[in-house]
Amino acid sequence: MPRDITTAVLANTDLGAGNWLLEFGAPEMAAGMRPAQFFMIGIPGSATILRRPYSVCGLPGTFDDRPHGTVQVLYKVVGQGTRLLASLAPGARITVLGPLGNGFNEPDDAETTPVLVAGGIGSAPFPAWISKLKDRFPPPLMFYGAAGADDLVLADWFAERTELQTATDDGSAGTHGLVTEPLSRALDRERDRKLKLYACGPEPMLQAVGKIAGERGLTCELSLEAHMACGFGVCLGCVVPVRRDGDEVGYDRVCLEGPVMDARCLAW
Amino acid sequence: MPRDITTAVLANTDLGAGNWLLEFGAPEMAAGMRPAQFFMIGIPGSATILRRPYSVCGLPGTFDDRPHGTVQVLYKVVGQGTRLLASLAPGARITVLGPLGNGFNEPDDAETTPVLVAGGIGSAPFPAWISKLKDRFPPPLMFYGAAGADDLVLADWFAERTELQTATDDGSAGTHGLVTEPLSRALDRERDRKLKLYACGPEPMLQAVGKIAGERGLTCELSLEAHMACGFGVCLGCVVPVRRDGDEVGYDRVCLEGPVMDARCLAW
Amino acid sequence: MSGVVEPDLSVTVGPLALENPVLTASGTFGYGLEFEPFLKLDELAGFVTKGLSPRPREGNPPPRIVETPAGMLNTIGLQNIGVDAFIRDKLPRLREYDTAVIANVFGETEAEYVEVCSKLDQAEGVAAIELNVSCPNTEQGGMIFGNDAAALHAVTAACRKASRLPLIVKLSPNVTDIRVTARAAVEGGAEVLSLVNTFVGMQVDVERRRPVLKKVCGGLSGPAIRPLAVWMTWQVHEAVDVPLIGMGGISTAADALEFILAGASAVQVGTANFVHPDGSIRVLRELREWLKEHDVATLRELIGAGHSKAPA
Amino acid sequence: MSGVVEPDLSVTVGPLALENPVLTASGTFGYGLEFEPFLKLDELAGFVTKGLSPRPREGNPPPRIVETPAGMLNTIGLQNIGVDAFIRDKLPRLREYDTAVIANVFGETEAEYVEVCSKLDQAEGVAAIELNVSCPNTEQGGMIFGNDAAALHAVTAACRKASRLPLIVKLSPNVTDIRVTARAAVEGGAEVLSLVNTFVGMQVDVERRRPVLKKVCGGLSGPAIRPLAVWMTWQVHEAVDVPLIGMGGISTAADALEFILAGASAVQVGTANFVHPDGSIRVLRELREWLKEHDVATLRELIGAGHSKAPA
Ligand SMILES: Cc1cc2nc3c(=O)[nH]c(=O)nc-3n(C[C@H](O)[C@H](O)[C@H](O)COP(=O)(O)OP(=O)(O)OC[C@H]3O[C@@H](n4cnc5c(N)ncnc54)[C@H](O)[C@@H]3O)c2cc1C
Ligand SMILES: Cc1cc2nc3c(=O)[nH]c(=O)nc-3n(C[C@H](O)[C@H](O)[C@H](O)COP(=O)(O)OP(=O)(O)OC[C@H]3O[C@@H](n4cnc5c(N)ncnc54)[C@H](O)[C@@H]3O)c2cc1C
Ligand SMILES: Cc1cc2nc3c(=O)[nH]c(=O)nc-3n(C[C@H](O)[C@H](O)[C@H](O)COP(=O)(O)O)c2cc1C
Ligand SMILES: Cc1cc2nc3c(=O)[nH]c(=O)nc-3n(C[C@H](O)[C@H](O)[C@H](O)COP(=O)(O)O)c2cc1C
Ligand code: FES
Ligand code: FES
Repeated sequence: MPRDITTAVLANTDLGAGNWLLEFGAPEMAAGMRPAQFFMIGIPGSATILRRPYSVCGLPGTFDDRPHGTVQVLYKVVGQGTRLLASLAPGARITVLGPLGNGFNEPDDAETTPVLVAGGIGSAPFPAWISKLKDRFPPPLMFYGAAGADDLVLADWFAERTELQTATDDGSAGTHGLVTEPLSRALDRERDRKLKLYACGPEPMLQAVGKIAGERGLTCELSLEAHMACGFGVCLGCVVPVRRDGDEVGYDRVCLEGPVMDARCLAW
Repeated sequence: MPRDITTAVLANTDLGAGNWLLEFGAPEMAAGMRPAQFFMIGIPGSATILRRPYSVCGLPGTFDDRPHGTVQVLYKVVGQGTRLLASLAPGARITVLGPLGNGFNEPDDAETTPVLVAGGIGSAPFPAWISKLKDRFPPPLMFYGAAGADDLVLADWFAERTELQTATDDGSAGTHGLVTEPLSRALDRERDRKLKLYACGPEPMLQAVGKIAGERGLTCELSLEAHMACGFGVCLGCVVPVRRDGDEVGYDRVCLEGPVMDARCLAW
Repeated sequence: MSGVVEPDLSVTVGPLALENPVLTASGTFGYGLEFEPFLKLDELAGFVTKGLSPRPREGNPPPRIVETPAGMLNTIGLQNIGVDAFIRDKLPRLREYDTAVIANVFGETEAEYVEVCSKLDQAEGVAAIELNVSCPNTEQGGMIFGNDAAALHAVTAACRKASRLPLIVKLSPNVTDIRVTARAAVEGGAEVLSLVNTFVGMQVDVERRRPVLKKVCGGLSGPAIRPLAVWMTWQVHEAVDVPLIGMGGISTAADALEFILAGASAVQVGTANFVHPDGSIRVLRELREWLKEHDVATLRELIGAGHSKAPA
Repeated sequence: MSGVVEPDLSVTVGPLALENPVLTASGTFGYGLEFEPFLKLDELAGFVTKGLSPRPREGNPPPRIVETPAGMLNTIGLQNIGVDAFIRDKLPRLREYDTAVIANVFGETEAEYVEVCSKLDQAEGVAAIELNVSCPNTEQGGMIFGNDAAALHAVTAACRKASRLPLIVKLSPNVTDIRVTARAAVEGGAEVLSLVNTFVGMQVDVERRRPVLKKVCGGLSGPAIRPLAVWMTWQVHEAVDVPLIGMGGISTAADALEFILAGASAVQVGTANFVHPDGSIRVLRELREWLKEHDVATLRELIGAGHSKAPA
């Protein structure tokens, strides 16, 4: 059951290259929140009236140095709303609605290795997800692509907890090129293992990852983005075309039926 | 020549009862700024797009405990713009356009006693004005009315520097009733002194003060308020009806021909 | 020192008696049930459903929405479950609540409007019908029903005959003189007018050099349009004798009171439901507080009171 | 890795050749000289004067303005010094600047429009005339010139005859279909259309229970109206063949580019001049930067480019 709270920013940390980590206290909201679920965050009195959707990045326990009951949001400045968010100092009031959406689903059995694919700020939901999977599934393989080395935020954190491979558009870190290249190679190499894919990032990347998974018969959960007004299913603004039973194409709401969708269902 | 700067809030102090003191650094703007001139202050990224007019309350030297080169604005929360201003923490960015308007004019000769009349937050321009008049004219008489004792902001400061009489609507401090009552009585008592009136406050008070001065043949400068969009004379939004030569009625701009106007010129 | 203990918020909107003047606007409140986690539906005077058509509609391809200064554009394309599914799946659950269910209706032809109205007439638990006339009339080459006085008169009269339910016509603001269409709707049989629907607008994605919305243009709602909507309410109040329901950018009691003082007997909260799921209830509670603080015994005395020439 | 050293910002707007596409809007820039303390008039492509009438006007009683969400309402009432004083007192000083002086003209009758246009025709230093047709026509019972295609055609044709100066007609947005009035203005002889003027709106002072503005309603401007103004520009671009000047809520380069991509050859900055006195120059400088960053050699290639069906 989502709650709508007004709370104070506890920390808002510049991670460089326009990436920020926001922290606020929301113990009740955090209890039972699933990785890849999201919040709608608003800034009262600001030039934006609609809230913006942000995945939960850290739940209590994800980042062990953070105060108890706090949650973290990892975000990138791309427009007015994120710019205003980045301008907030500790103590500033924000409105938070959550938890929203469905969240990632665990692999069906304990032998399945989770394969995580992140593009840029699409890495946001993975810290909470990695913490949740920890010790119950084989250590994840992670493929993390970004524009340049600066954009590989939290790469050290991921490297400690996953088998991480990075890729950058400019070659400043990891493979030079798209993250889907090391991903395809690895999937071909790991044919004997049971794998399940989880991806979050820009739409073209998600389409490519879905295709790669489909070609190999692998289950693949994509965490989608969409313009949202409400975040809780009533404005019908955030839809994506999906294939219903019988291949008819309809629209599902990213905020309610998603943001996590099975790649096979999308009619992109 | 007005300047348009973006600067940081240095201090924003709650004085109680919705009254606040804002401080920012503006040494070049302050140099040559006259009491009762004003700033247009904006809050970028906020829900308000137009700036709001505020008188200069403290110029360098007015409040001797304040850092060099800083100016102070005394304001009351009455609507969205002032509410947003009160929410700013030190470090927040504001835009400041100033100095604007004409300012108070000194008495013609050194024997004239300045008589200051303030209603509520209309006390704002007087600290800078009192400091400027200091030692060059007889100590001012000051009449300060407000809704209640809490609204008599800076009363102690004024009491040390003027012959202060207060009045409150609820009788919680000073005379019970309108400030114009002790004012009229004092003017009648002081018939032998040369006096010049300066008033700032709500419109009904200014009208009454203008009338009181007129009846006694005293010069009276009123610092007016008006809704403003630009503050520098181009939107024509802030006009008041004035009597031109020949008693024809026209409109003058509070922001450019004012905010200080001779009470006799107003065609209210 | 207020003498008012509990102000009387009830209003009569033509044939509708409402406990208070706060409704929610079509397309911003789903079929009501979606809001069960966030508020007590009983607390609201009523709500207006998403627009209902004869058959289900999938709506427009995305992107469908974008934020604009103090507003948002939408081109949902009237996605809805259809009137039959509404009557079958939603109404039974809604009947459990003590709240007025107002069915918003639209069609591409006059016959479609009539079809939906007739079906609603037979259903139990519908308090009134609101005609959404901001739809392109496919029989008339896409002309908007609500932007043409003659077409509006005709579709109103046809719907008037098709059901005994109280009939609200929701005016389009995209007209030169809203008094003309207001009069046409009243002459056609509207017992109540609601206003306004969204204003047509667009945003260009400068980086991609094309419209943000897939369908190019959409409807503007939110605080940005409030001054325009209040003015239209003010004008229509002077032009017709039926009660009005005002809307456009309401998110506080003061916003609602602007419409009420301009002549609206009730208001609808739209986009503000997206900002806070209980946005409508916030308006209602603030309104009650406002009346107490201002010692106003009955809200009804404020309806149209802004027009009085007496100096305040 | 931009190849563009200095992008070419020049545009041709019908008979007007401008160094760049940034003008300022009537009523927001006085007679230009007021801005001398804040910017170099030469840097602007040009500006539009406050609306000029045959004789000076004192305008409306205050309050004349109020802020609204992302906008403002004004009812200045066309206060101006009159065409004679403009020609006598302002033009000589303005001739010292290398900037296009566009005279905004209005009247209460067709004859008044013609009178002002004829006088400007004789004056030296006027680059073009812009007709403000959002004024009530006193001969026709207060009907707004610009909201009626026939009246608009007539007043345009009359002004066309009265002067040889390039003629811009500024469209009112308060119409059902702006393409209709756009065509009427072009047929009447407009060489350029500018759009839009303000939208009619009002605000109620809830505490005082009466309109905030003394004259009840006023014109809405600012970012709030941008989506509506861009859509009108987009539509008119598809409806007529004359060049357009777009405006409504422009305060950044991105805002200006929305209008340009929608089909405007130049833009006017209005309300943003009140927010920063050099608001227009900020738009211009940002625009130059944007073109450099995006490797666009000439701004002209962006005019109307949002309409292209090619996927970006
Ligand atoms: C379920 C979900 C979870 C998300 N989680 C995160 C997160 O953890 N961290 C993060 O940085 N971002 C996340 N996003 C994206 C984030 O919501 C957008 O970056 C943000 O809304 C942009 O707001 P803005 O005002 O700064 O940008 P705008 O000025 O609104 O737009 C800037 C650019 O971003 C695009 N954009 C705007 N809104 C969205 C949106 N909702 N989805 C996709 N693109 C958009 C615009 O088309 C434009 O290109 C998430 C989005 C969704 C739907
Ligand atoms: C030259 C000048 C100097 C001023 N100096 C000060 C000062 O030093 N300290 C201070 O607290 N205030 C001062 N004011 C008044 C101050 O500008 C307003 O209180 C402020 O603009 C209100 O903004 P808001 O958004 O909070 O209120 P709004 O929501 O805009 O309005 C709230 C109430 O204030 C009224 N109001 C709004 N703007 C003005 C205005 N410009 N003038 C008068 N009433 C207005 C409205 O009608 C309404 O009743 C001054 C005004 C002028 C013209
Ligand atoms: C996402 C969205 C969907 C809407 N759908 C409908 C609809 O189906 N039928 C209708 O009559 N109005 C619809 N509207 C218009 C609203 O009911 C209302 O008239 C408008 O939004 C103005 O009110 P607001 O500013 O409070 O949102 C919709 C508005 C929005 C924002
Ligand atoms: C205070 C004010 C006065 C105006 N006066 C005029 C005028 O005299 N003539 C005219 O054609 N338009 C006038 N306008 C309209 C503007 O020129 C412009 O069309 C409108 O404000 C939209 O642009 P903006 O949103 O950038 O302000 C005025 C606008 C404002 C805000
Ligand atoms: S964001 Fe409103 S339905 Fe999904
Ligand atoms: S505030 Fe614009 S002219 Fe005075």
